Amino acid sequence: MSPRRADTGGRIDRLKTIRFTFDGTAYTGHAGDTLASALLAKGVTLYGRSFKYHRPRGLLTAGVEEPNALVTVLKGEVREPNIPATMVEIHDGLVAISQNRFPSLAWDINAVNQLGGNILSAGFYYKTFMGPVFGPLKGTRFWMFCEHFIRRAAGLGSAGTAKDPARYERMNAFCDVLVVGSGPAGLMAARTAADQGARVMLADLEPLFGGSANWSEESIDGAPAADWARRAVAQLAGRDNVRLLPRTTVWGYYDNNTLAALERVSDHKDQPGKGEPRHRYWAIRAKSVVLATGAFERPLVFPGNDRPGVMLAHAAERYANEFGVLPGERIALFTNNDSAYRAAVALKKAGAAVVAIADVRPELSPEIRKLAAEAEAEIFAGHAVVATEGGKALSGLKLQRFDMANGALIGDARSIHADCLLMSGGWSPTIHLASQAGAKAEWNAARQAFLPPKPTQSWIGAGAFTGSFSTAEAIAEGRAAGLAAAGGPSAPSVLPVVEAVPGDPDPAPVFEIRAKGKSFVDFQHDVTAEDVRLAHREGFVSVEHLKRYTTLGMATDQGKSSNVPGLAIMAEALGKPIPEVGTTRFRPPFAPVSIGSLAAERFGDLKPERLTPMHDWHLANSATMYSAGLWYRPMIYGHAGETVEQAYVREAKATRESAGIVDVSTLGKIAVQGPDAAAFLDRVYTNMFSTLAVGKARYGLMLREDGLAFDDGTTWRLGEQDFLMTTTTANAGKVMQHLEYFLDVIWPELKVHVTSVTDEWAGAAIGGPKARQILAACVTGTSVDNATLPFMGIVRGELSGVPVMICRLSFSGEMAFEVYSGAGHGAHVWEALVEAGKPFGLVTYGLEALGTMRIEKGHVTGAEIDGRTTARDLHLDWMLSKKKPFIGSAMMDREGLIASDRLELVGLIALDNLPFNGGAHIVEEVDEANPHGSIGHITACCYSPALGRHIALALVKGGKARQGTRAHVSDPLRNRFGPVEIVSNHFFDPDGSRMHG
Amino acid sequence: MVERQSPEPLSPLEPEFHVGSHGNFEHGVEIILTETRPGSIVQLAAWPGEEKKLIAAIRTVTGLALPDGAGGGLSDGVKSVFGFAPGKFTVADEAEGLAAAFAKVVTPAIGTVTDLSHGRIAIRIAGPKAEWVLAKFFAIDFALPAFPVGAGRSTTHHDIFAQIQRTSADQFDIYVFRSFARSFWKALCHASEEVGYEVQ
Amino acid sequence: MLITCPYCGPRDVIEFTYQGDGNRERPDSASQNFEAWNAYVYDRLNPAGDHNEIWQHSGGCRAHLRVVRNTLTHEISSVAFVRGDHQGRGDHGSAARRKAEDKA
Amino acid sequence: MAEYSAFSLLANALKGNKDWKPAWRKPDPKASYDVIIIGGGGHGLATAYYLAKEHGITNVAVVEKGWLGSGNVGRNTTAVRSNYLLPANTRFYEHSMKLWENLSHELNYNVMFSQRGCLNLAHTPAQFDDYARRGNAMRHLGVDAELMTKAEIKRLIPALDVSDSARFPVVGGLMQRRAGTARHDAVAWGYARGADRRGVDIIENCEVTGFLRDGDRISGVTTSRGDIRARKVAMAVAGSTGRVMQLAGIETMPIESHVLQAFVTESLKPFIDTVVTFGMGHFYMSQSDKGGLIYGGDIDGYNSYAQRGNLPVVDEVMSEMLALFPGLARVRMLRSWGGVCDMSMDGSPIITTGPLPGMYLNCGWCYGGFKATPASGWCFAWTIAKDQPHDLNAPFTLDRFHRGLVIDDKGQGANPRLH
Repeated sequence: MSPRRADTGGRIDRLKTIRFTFDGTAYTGHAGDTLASALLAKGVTLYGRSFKYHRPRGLLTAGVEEPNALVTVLKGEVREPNIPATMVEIHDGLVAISQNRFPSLAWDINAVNQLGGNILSAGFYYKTFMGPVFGPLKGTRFWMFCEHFIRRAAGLGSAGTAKDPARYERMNAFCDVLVVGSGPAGLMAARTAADQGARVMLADLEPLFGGSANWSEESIDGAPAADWARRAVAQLAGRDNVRLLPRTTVWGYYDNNTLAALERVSDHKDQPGKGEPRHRYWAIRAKSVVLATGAFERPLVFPGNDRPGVMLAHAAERYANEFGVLPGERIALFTNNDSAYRAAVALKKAGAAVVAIADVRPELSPEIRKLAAEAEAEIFAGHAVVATEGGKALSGLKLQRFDMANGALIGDARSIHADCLLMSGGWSPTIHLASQAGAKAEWNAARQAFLPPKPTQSWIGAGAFTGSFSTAEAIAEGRAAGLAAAGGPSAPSVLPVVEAVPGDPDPAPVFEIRAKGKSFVDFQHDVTAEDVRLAHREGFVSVEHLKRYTTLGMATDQGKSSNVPGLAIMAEALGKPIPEVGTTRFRPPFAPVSIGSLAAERFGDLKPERLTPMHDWHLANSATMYSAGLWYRPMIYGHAGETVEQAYVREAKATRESAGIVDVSTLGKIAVQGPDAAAFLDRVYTNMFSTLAVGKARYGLMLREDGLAFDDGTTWRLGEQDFLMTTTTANAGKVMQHLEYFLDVIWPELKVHVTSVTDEWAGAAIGGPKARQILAACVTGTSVDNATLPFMGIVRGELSGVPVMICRLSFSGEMAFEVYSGAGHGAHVWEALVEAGKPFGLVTYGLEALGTMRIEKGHVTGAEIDGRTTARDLHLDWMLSKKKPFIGSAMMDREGLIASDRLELVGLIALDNLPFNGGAHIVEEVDEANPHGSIGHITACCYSPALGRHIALALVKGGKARQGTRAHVSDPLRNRFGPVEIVSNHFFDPDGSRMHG
Repeated sequence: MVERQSPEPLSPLEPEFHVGSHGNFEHGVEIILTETRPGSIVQLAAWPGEEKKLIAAIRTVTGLALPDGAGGGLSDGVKSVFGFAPGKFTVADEAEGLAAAFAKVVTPAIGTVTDLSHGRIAIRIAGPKAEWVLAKFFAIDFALPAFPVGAGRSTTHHDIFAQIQRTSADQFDIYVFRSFARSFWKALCHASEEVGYEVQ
Repeated sequence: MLITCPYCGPRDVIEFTYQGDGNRERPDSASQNFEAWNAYVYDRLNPAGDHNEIWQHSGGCRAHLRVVRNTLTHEISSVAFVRGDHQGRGDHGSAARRKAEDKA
Repeated sequence: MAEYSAFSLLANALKGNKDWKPAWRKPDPKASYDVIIIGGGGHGLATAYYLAKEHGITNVAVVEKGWLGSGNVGRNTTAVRSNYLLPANTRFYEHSMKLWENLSHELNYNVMFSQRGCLNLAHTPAQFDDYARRGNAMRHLGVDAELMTKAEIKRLIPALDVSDSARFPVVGGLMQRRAGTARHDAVAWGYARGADRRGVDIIENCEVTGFLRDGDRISGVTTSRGDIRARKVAMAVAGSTGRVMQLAGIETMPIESHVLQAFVTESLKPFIDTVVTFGMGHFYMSQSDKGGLIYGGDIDGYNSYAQRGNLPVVDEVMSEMLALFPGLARVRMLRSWGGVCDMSMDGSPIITTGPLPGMYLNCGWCYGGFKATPASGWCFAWTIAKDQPHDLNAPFTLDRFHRGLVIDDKGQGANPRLH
């Protein structure tokens, strides 16, 4: 047994010894220990260094609000920084290290910052480092030079770069009642609601349910409170309408009673189970919520209140009663309220000497004096602690008589020898979730605390959360809340009887003892009482300015203990009551949440992959895949030793010489069905579709309402009332929503249904001089000759036993056909076509060759229909019907959209016969040193095997009028400049004789 | 065996479909995953006011009498039907030819028939932890009172749109777009590892 | 945030696509009133308080909904199909809708 | 009022910091001013500062509903850049950049503008070409831009996943080295102190409740602290533009208010040096001097004045964050907050005279307002002083939407949630 570990008591299992290391030193603890309790049991006093002054710090708390004892937990190369030691459950093999110190925790070179104390006051950064106004360090340079060192000095732990192999999962949950907090109030609420038959979830951030019952040493129904809690939990655990979530922090209260919680599923295990996540993120939609989140004890602000060995009173009580660990042998207390006396008794019982209790109040009740006597402690009523002594551990403190009425210190200081000082500055209800839910807290003068407001969402409070600090009240309120939340009738049964330590819940309104020395308000950010007063002097008096100017409450503990003392000091400086200074609104999360849990199941697989039916074939046949939105498409089918350019040139060339085949399954496909389908398409497209014959297809253009080009594609009329619309791959979803919007919102009278059938059809486009011969060789049930299948005609037939639909249309500019089959047959049809094409020299081609052939033809895609171009800009004005209105027709002629200096589509030919780059600009005169005068840019470029030239499509100011003139490409980013000829965008076969053939 | 007129359609799950037990199965298999591969999946949509006629047509073709209510549905183990949107229904059948059968009875005056037999993949998840695993993906309440047997739901998991029919107390049939099916299947297997699963 | 779809019931906001101000009126397709067109395309009511807006249940039944939602509190006071009352929609759609209307 | 310097800091420290004076006065409103600026955020304060400094107009009041800087200047992700595609935007933001580069000196207040660069990651060759187009557009307007290869990016940001196995592998990026970050609150405080030192009255806790009129002309405002008259009333209330314009009787605007969430992690030792953006979604991140990773993503996507976000965007942003930086799974998100943005119909701002006589309007900043602060104030001051726009803000009119002269950097059309 270590000298500070008691032989009995607490939740730890003394028979199980656990081995771990901290800063490389091996320690042992017991099952049930936190890193904090295990180290404390071994006499460790120094846990961390403060953020700014690098002061040595010990444990302040025993829970989630710990500001000082932050550690990094290592799992191999994976690092978890900034975890409070109070929240780390030890397990065999745990490796933890301290942070923000060099070279070691005990000897930290940056502790020299303490010497600059007054200079490093609040806001000092804003007043200096601006540097000289001339010379080499003018502008931002001097600041950036200083900042380099400041950044290295700042920061707590280090993040890793190694990928975390752990799993993170998300879970959606629905329940009638979510109870947050499992103290006596929460347990009663959960039990009562469950008895009503409600679906209940009970969450607590601690591993052990019970809250204060685990350490208060009160008795409930004649049994120790902890036993009562254990029994209540066991009853709940057996019910199938209850889900218990230990180690679960409910951190966010969002709209419509949606709450977010983080369950630490396997952090406390040596190894997670197979498939078991590390963290589980619960998104809980609760009909009602019971907030039984308890309260945080506040520190007192006095000189030296941050010295290792100074701790919150209830934290010491927890260490003694829950973990069997004494935080010191000679313990002193400093309080402004009755609750600390309970701690004094507990520590005495656990074996410590309680040497003194300093209480700022001059008058103390007889019950309290009795408790002090029980603790065998000397009472110093009307006294305050004015200093602490010691280095990396407390050795003593100084007391002075204190006048509560005016805050004055009177008489001589008196020294007391102690190795641990417990403080209690009253309690702040944990109202964070209620505040997140949208309401402002209300100040209660008696409790000297912000209490929860009236609910703005469906929640009910119970226990210390509401400012009812006694267990009896918690139990009564918990039951009432459980009933109300479950919507049940009031239960007449008898409430459990509580035997509690006496005490008045109201503290004296004392927050700070003003004496010489640094008095800390925000421990983690090193914000002192003087910093708050400096902020006041400089006019940063609103609570938000105070927070931002001093960084009070912005550290990882988010001001859980520092907020109210900070406000109180500002209020005093302003001579105003605390509520007039205000309170900050709490925002999610209540406590820091792992980013892994929030990313949850998408971690490592951000978006699902969309695969065409021929995907596996492409992979097996040397395709290099290209990610297009969520889709994967072949970019090239490379041969050994080929570059990308060699491959696409070969593919395009072969297509134009014999035939090529490309997977077009990703094109958006929408079934447009119903008696008004044709009329609807007339409104949607700029051109006419009602005149399209059944069995024919037509190219269509859509505009947005604002008159700009939106999308294009062919639409096939399969029946009188049955159309198959195709869209670009990228816009498939947008077009679908566009159509649905008009049908549902604008023209509900139209009888038209639209259905996404993108996935229903596999599509293969086969084109080239021999394409028809290939089809003729493998398609049965129909002829594919010119008469049966003219340009834009559609036939149905069979291919290798599979029904197919074939439309003769062309993107490549060749005689080409799109062969559609049921997607389940796509690979089968594809293979049959490839096989049939072999004697004809058919090649498979990818996006690069597809792009090359479309550039040669001057067809537009998303690079040109970029949301800023009009039909006219793209020379598609021939498609704007004058016979009917269509979406966008009313807006397309506005002055800005018909201006003469708009960017218009042109073709470019490189006169220096060097390759172009996408995104290069066009200028009239090249100025390599000082590029300027852009008149447009390249949208797509390639080497054209058909023309034997490097060509590009470009959008150029007044481009149409410039055709036949010369300009220059200007690409300073890639240092490519050179002369070009501006030509029509139709480079190849402009009259379409090849595809009409 | 169901008779097919054309070659067996290929499943997009193929390379990721590993029959056998996986994950934490040593502690018991609590999830069974399979692909049901119906021969037909059809979407039916009625014009406003014509829903009753469409429901009658469904009964004529499948013999299934749709229960009342949004998302209502039922399954006889061979044929399944459920509502997924106002006036819209998904019907699946082990046999092929459902679209043709409906085309005969759903006249243009009643509504439309859209064949999705190739476009949707039907994945079945069964077992005591089916609700637990599905809750990892979809933000809908899978509890039996909220989602009764036979009923259908349209929902999404990020980009993956899904229609889900509960075909028994602990069994759900999930219809997803074919192009997303492999991604979804992989995610479903991954999420089932924790409880142990078997692919059949 | 949850939106109670009249067909699908309460669903997370992640399933919905916002389609904006529901007060806008599209001029008749053949209208030459360019002020009205401009107002329809570009001008929005942007109230601090109850807002009449259009949402699509794009991750569910895909119907468009008219939602009255408070832009200060995000509280939703009513949800209905945009497509009128869907008279005669029979048993499919009405039950859940009635529920939503009762709530509103 | 004392100049700030290392010397004054030391001198005051020796005196126990007892002699520091308020950074700005807290005057009561006068009965009338030459100019009233509604909105004590970054843009309003900068406008007041430049009115005084550049145009000698000092009889100016800035009226602020809450505490100074309580709007978006106090709740953004602090990135400053001028890497736009369209010339009107690039010119304007580059002017802002130049003002930023000298701002700390000019204000005698360290706004900690740190030119640590902004890198846009490209994930497909097509996207790389898009960025090249943008970078070349910048270069042709004299703005710095360079393309970076994957290898260069890996060297610059070792924590970034540039592996080919990533769902969206990095293929390269567009870097603007002069871009960076600034300390957002300091910008508000620095401008406030600068304006105050030139005689501007900054009136906090003063809510505008209506407008005073002289015939058609706006001639002042009614406030929670009484009526205040002015020859000119200028609005810089981005986020609340809809609300305040309704007080002036203008019901509809080409603007929707949307909530944008932002996030910060716990403090970490240096992890990334630059601002970095993800190309296959909407995610951006930088690291503050204090060590917190500051990051954000898309707007929530519906009208809101609530400064309160919802979960879907939280989840999306974190997923994108880990897609780029897999080492951050165990790092923890410390705080989140929401700001209300004026989302305009083309994603670009409005700085103009009118729309009512006597009124001047500055709004529509979407989520790009912070970096614009100096140029916005500078151009708005010019517009107010001269009753006509400067060349730099001449394109940012209110009537450009109706006229088809939109400045749509993203090409999304009149769909505010997509800008």
